[in-house]
Amino acid sequence: MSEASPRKLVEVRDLRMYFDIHKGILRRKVGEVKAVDGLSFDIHEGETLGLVGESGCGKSTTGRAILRLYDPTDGSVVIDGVDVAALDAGALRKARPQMQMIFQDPQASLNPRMTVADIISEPLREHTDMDAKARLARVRELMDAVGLNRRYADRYPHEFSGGQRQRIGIARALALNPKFIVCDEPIAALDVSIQAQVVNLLEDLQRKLGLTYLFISHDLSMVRHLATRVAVMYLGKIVELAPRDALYARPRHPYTQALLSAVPVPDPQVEATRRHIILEGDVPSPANPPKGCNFCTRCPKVMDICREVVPEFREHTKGHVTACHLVDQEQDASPLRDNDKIEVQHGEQL
Amino acid sequence: MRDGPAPLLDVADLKTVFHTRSGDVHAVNSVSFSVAPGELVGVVGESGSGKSVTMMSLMNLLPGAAEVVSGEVLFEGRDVRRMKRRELLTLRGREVGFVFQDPMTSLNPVFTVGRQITERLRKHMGMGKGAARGRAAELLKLVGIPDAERRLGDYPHQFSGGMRQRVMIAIALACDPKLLIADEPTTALDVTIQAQILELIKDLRRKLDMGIVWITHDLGVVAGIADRVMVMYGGQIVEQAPVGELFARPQHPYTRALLQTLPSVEGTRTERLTTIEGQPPQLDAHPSSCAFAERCPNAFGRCMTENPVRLDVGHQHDVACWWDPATGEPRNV
Amino acid sequence: MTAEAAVEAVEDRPRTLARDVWSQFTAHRGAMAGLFVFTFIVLMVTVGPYIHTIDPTYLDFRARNAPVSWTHPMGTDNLGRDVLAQVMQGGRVSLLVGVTAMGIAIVLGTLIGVMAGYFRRLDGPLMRLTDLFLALPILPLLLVIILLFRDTLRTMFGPEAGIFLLVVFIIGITSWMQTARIVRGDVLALKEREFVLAAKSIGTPAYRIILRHILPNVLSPIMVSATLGIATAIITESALSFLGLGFPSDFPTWGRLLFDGKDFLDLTPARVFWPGLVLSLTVLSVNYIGDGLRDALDPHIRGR
Amino acid sequence: MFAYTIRRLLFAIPTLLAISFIIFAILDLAPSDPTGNLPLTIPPEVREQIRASMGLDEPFAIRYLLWLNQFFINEPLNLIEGWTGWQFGDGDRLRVTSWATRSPVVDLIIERLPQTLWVVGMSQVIAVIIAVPIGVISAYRQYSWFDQIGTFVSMVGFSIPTFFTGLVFIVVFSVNLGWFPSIYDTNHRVTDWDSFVFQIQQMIMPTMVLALATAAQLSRYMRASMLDNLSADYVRTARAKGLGERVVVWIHVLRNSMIPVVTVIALNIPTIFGGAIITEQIFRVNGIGQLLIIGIQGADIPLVQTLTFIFAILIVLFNLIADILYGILDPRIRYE
Amino acid sequence: ERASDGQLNIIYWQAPSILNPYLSGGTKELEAASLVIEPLARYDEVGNMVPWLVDEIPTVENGGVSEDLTQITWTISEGITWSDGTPLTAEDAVFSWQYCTDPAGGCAQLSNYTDVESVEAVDDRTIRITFSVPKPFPYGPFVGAQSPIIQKAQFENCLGERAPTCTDENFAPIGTGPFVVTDFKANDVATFEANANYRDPAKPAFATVNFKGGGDAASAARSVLETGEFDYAWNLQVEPEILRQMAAAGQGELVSAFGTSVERIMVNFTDPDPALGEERATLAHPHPFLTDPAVTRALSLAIDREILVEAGYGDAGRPTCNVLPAPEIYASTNNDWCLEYNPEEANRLLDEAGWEMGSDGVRTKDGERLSVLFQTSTNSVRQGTQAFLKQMWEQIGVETELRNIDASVFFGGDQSSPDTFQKFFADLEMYTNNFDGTDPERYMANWACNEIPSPENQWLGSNMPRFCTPEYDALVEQMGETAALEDRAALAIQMNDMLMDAGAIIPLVHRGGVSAKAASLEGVLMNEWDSELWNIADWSRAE
Ligand SMILES: Nc1ncnc2c1ncn2[C@@H]1O[C@H](COP(=O)(O)OP(=O)(O)OP(=O)(O)O)[C@@H](O)[C@H]1O
Ligand SMILES: Nc1ncnc2c1ncn2[C@@H]1O[C@H](COP(=O)(O)OP(=O)(O)OP(=O)(O)O)[C@@H](O)[C@H]1O
Ligand SMILES: [Mg+2]
Ligand SMILES: [Mg+2]
Repeated sequence: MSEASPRKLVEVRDLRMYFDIHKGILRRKVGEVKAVDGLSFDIHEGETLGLVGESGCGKSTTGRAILRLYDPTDGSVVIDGVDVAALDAGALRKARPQMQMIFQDPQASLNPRMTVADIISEPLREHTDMDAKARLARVRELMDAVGLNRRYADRYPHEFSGGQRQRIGIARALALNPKFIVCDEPIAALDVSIQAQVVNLLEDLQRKLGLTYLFISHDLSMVRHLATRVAVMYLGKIVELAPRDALYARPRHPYTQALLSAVPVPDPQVEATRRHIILEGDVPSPANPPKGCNFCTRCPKVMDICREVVPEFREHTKGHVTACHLVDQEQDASPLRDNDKIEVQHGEQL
Repeated sequence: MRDGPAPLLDVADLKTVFHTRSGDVHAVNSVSFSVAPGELVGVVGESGSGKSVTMMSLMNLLPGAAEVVSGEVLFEGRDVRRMKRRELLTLRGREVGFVFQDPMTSLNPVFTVGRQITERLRKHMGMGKGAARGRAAELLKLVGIPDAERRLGDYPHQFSGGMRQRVMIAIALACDPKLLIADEPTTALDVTIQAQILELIKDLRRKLDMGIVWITHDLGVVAGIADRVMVMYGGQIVEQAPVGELFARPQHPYTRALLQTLPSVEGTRTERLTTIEGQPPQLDAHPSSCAFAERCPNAFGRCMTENPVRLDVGHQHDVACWWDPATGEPRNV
Repeated sequence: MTAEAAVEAVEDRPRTLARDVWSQFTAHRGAMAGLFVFTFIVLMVTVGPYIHTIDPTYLDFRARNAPVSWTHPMGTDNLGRDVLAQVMQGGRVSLLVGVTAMGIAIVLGTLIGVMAGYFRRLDGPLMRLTDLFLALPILPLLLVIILLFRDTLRTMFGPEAGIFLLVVFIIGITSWMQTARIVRGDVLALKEREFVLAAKSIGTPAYRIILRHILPNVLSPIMVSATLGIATAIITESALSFLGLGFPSDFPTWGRLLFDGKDFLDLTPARVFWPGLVLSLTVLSVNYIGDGLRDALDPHIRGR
Repeated sequence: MFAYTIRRLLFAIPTLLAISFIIFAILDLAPSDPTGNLPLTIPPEVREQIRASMGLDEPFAIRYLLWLNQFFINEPLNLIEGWTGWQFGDGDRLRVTSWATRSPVVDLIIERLPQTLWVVGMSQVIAVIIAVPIGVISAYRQYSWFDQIGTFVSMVGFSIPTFFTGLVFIVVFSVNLGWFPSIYDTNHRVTDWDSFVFQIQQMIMPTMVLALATAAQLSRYMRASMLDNLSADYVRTARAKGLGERVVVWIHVLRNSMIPVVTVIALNIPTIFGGAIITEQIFRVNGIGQLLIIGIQGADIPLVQTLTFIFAILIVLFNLIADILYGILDPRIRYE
Repeated sequence: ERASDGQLNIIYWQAPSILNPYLSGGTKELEAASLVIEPLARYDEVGNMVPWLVDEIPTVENGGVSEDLTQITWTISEGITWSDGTPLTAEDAVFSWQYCTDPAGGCAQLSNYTDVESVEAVDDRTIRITFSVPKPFPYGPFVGAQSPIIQKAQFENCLGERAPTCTDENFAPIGTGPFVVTDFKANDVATFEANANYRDPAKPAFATVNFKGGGDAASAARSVLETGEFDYAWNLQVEPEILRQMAAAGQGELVSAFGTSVERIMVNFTDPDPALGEERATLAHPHPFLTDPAVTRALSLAIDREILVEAGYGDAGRPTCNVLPAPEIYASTNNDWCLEYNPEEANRLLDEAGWEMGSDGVRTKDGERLSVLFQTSTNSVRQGTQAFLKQMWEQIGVETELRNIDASVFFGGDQSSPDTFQKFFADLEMYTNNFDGTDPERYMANWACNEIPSPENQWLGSNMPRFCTPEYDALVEQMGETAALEDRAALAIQMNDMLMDAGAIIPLVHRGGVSAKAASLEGVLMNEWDSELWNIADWSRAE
């Protein structure tokens, strides 16, 4: 997989996004919500990077910070050679067409008082000097592309079903021919029967237009279906990042393992025999993360060191990165054997 | 098909209508089913198929605009719809537990969790203040909330979503109900928390021998915990079978399509997901045709003119469809 | 969701938001009655004087305190002025005051509310300003302002226009705060909605986000404030008249008529009854219209 | 919560200072004059002398600072002395003095507070007593005839100015029926049953006029708030627990619905003082509202300044109370 | 018999703010205080001076007034005591004078002591007042409600600057009158009880007085005439038909009396054009047309005064053509032409004077339009009158713009306000004025040249029309030297006529006071020359 070494379209380095907490009489800053706490990863051109994790672990914040919808506290985000984290307002605006976003809630992400045509043509109005006719033509084109009936161009969002609304959102994101799209849980709010339509559409578009996705989701089965590589987040940090099959077949971080085992499988026979790893307790607050490894409060395999030292992010096998003391120890005990094999397998599969 | 123990709950021909400004919505159309003691029945179906409304119709918990227009609900042989107010209150309070869809809003934000649990105990178990508190703490412990004694004094917003859902379960279990109706209790939760709760329910069910109705649209969850599954579509139960049977031999085209759309974390990965095209049915009139006919790949003339009745296909399995997947031809009934 | 999809399935003709709102509005019985009454009153005060042509300021001494009759359908006052003519004349002023003052209040309130809600930096100062205005006791200040500027305005715009501007300005400037608060609250929530984020991700500049995305969506609370605003402005004007401020006494407004007529309750009840009735009816109908608008503009209700 | 309260209090100080300055400045610019109401037979020189004796010849800034000192330091000290009997300094402080009565403004206000508080307070209580059930039942039976009539009546109540209702009340109940006195006796003391009955009689009309106007508004809020809450999920939970309708509505829903309404009530109270001005005038309740009117009419600037400022303090205070009440009633805010 | 008739309820819709008449010039305060503190002599209901705390009125004839008219000597009756039991002495009178004339005290009644050089206590009961100039009418100090005697013992520490700080004293003065203050709430209510030490053991008949204030005139009238809650209501400036209707209820009746009040229109002889800036409304610029007597006479003729009275005053008003309508001997009859409403004559006069009717119904002459700005204070009767006048003048081609100004501003005399009646930045203005007591000397001096308000004298002055002729000034002077009543009357009439002829003032209505009393209340003698409550000691309840 690494041989082909496709171009890195997005490089995220040590991205941090802290939200201040103000309290007390003078509203002084008393702490920070470390929503995203030092992420580094790359996204290659044409691939789909899945980002999974529990609610509140910072997935959306990551997506937004990458697109500079939030001003990151620290770190750099280089998209197509431009560090968007450092751009000024004017330059940022020029860079916007490159990168777009699809949102979680198709209802909330569409202005209820604008027609479909208005919504889809808004980016065109902002960034091109097309006239009304040209815009309408483009809108029609886009509607065809996402499988919306052209006749619906002057209807309002509330007149559509969830899946159709999400298509509107996708059409809007595609309007300026972006290279990179952040999909922030684009299917979470949809019914199962509609999810598949949207996922298929996203796949088709990627194939046709050569898009690059950051696909945020907590639905591990969809991510497995869609992503090339998968990053698992826990409390503001990536705990594991690996090519898809490697991750699903051989999760290394205890959290990833627990997560995968917790996903119910729609097959009673499998379910009857499957071993679930049940985690105790709840996710700690990102305002007050535990000392050491973030996962140490719930980890079934917790060790003393975990409560003290923050595990490092280490690439044990090519492309499979983990931040876990346990993995480190195993690795040290049996250096690189099994993993080589796995890697080879993956290389073949991809 | 009802050869087990005498049913705990028996519902026949239930119809519920919403009277709205833009006309009536027939949310539940002739639903019949039963639940045996100690049985866990899973209910699946897409959003808007009438799962919640059906369950709320049972104990008359519908919002003002809704009306149960016909049907019979028997709880241990007693007719719920003809009950006196008082009797109905006792039934709701003592014998049936409800867990609702949204844990974030289902608890009253201005009362402590303790009060919301003890309220029920005191009214329906005749407990004193102290006894009720003790039992409440016990319940919280049971559903796995640490430091239960202290947390009784906390308000709902001080709990996370998963914990709130567990509180809801604690409330539902407070009076050792014979029947627990859980309406998508885990949909809003993360998988790891969902796993915790599923584990808890399996556990409790063994301990308390309750009948449980578990609504979800996650077939994975159903596969994991249910004994029997009902599939709802367009306000009707279109298929009903023991869990293994259903997954092994789905009969209704909707069920089949549903099973095919799902990707999975295990097993082989499909290249392309199957989809169900078309729109969910409109419920503005009582159905005169099969609700799924418009989206059904196998639909034929009869589907458009006659609403299918539920047919027993053996193995305690029944389905409402004119078409037989085994033969690939219409059934001849 | 299903309901909306259903709608789509049935109707293929494209519908506009305005038509939607209107059809919802027409379904509201109270609002329609309100609209009808309000239209009637507006017609009465605008077209009425061309039908009932007695000069409202004409003093007919022989006909003073006249009872209701064909020539004086609402009787006359103690100086022999025709009450109907005065009610119509007064209605013009009262309605104009209501609408204009409301206009000022709404524009100011929306502007400040949007600014405070959208720009975090302005939020603090603008909200403090709002608090300050809320904490100002209006009545004495009204008095003083009227006393201070009456003469200047009178010489600039003439006696009636001057005092009109003043009254309207004062009512407007002292009643924008509620709107500002509501709008700010809504904008704060809207700002976090994903469609605003979507617009940002497109690169839409702030002012266009406000114009295109924020404003249309705070329209419904604004409309409701507006209808309430008309009602309160009319009542405030009448209270000003009660305290001897406001318009000159030979310049009828409904409040003024009520105030002047109140002592004649026993003698010529028609003199109080009719202005009181139209005043109340106007406020009432405007309130009902507001109610209907709220329902009609509320997507939650409309969606169902 | 505590920090929040303190913070709000701290914020109130600059606001109040700004207001005090605005009020002082505007009133100072006012062209009205304390001698304006004296008979014309009093010659101008005498008027000049009277003005001088009122300290009107000092420059603006001095008068403002003097007033600040008197209002914020001297008067509070006096009040404390009066209540506790302690003595600060020689007790001979310059006080804010009314021009018309030549007596300390604060004493005048304190003298009048009882009747205002009684009438305004009672009207609020009655308004709540009327509005809450109407609002609750209207919402519970939305679109029923009760709701429709309730809506109509409250809108009518909302749209008739109080000066008009007051007058109609007097004509009907005092003049024609002779049930209640049209003039409030501020000297009346309740000593026995009969005097208590009289007190009730004389309070009924002003209180009702105010209460009706307030209730009209409150019941609308109450209804809206109840409607919001009646469709909330926790109501269904409560019903599912087997609780009776009465408990569900009057305990679970009402408690939640009261949260916004209580703050509306609190925010309303200062405006009621304003609205009471007209009512006080009509029924001669002669409370602080009437004092203000007299002050304005008589151009008694120190009185008006102090009163308006006290109104401002009340508004700020009740805003604060509203916010704190909100916090107390709503645990989500309490544990901020 | 004293204190046998229970409680007397009086309502003054303008509430008294203080009970020390020296610190407030308002009628309401004077009258409320008149229950408690008294002057040496009073005016009765027809304007005659009656001895009150003395046995007789000092005159030149009985030697009480010196021949050169510079000294007057009063002798207090025997056995008059304050309500606290101490005797009233001449020292108290001396103190009252000192109190009021202290420059730092801001005494409102200072003008009653004009030209007083000294007040001495000759002995315990004898007071001698010395004037710096001869006083043909020496009854200013200690006569009438305006200058009563206050107790030295009580007010000793309240002189000058300290006057306003004596709240207790100002709210409850000790007096010699029939009642004693028991409680006083400023601007609200005062209660009194019968004075146990009152000189007439049989009086007052009422044990207590409840003196309530607040509200408006109409409702005050209602409380006496319709609901019977009160026994006496003061100053009922209400439309006459309302009063008449209320009186029909039978609970009470109206009482009225005429004094010297005249509702009049002041005519501005100077140009109020704002374009003139600083010199606006000063003698530097005569008015473009109001100085023409034909115009003012036409304006006067075009007024139907009967209608004004009927609409606004009823029994409490009568048409008048004099600015000095009373007492009887001072009233001129030379101007009665104006009583007749005669628009034809008015039109004729204007035509003759060259004012031609324009197409818009307004007369013009040499480009000057007969268009007037007419201001008055805010008050419904005045606004009604204004409206009538506007309409009446329309008939003769005069265009009128009406303006009303809040009374406290209009009469406030604030330097910075352009709206005061003294600045008179209008063409016409209307208000009521009168004079205290029965002697018009000071009143008529109002229209002397030196009384013209102007920027130089900070607009202080009472000659609103800016009327100025040497002849008039000479008459003013002459009156100051004339003692005989008949001669004084002739002079006054002459001055009155002079003003009328010049058209400086257009008198409208001779206004009386109207009060209402309960049917059961006896002994009320309505008095416009002194306090209305002057004889309250004689009031009683009918059986
Ligand atoms: N504007 C903000 N101010 C303060 N805290 C914030 C803000 N936005 C997000 N957070 C916090 O940052 C953390 C991460 O939030 P984020 O929305 O990125 O989570 P997520 O993984 O997308 O969750 P979900 O699956 O629920 O969408 C959360 O704890 C959230 O409370
Ligand atoms: N208050 C209401 N007014 C009108 N129609 C309603 C109302 N509540 C529900 N419905 C309609 O009743 C039908 C069934 O709704 P129900 O809530 O039972 O669906 P569900 O199967 O529980 O869906 P979900 O999985 O989304 O919870 C839907 O078509 C819905 O539109
Ligand atoms: Mg998210
Ligand atoms: Mg549901």
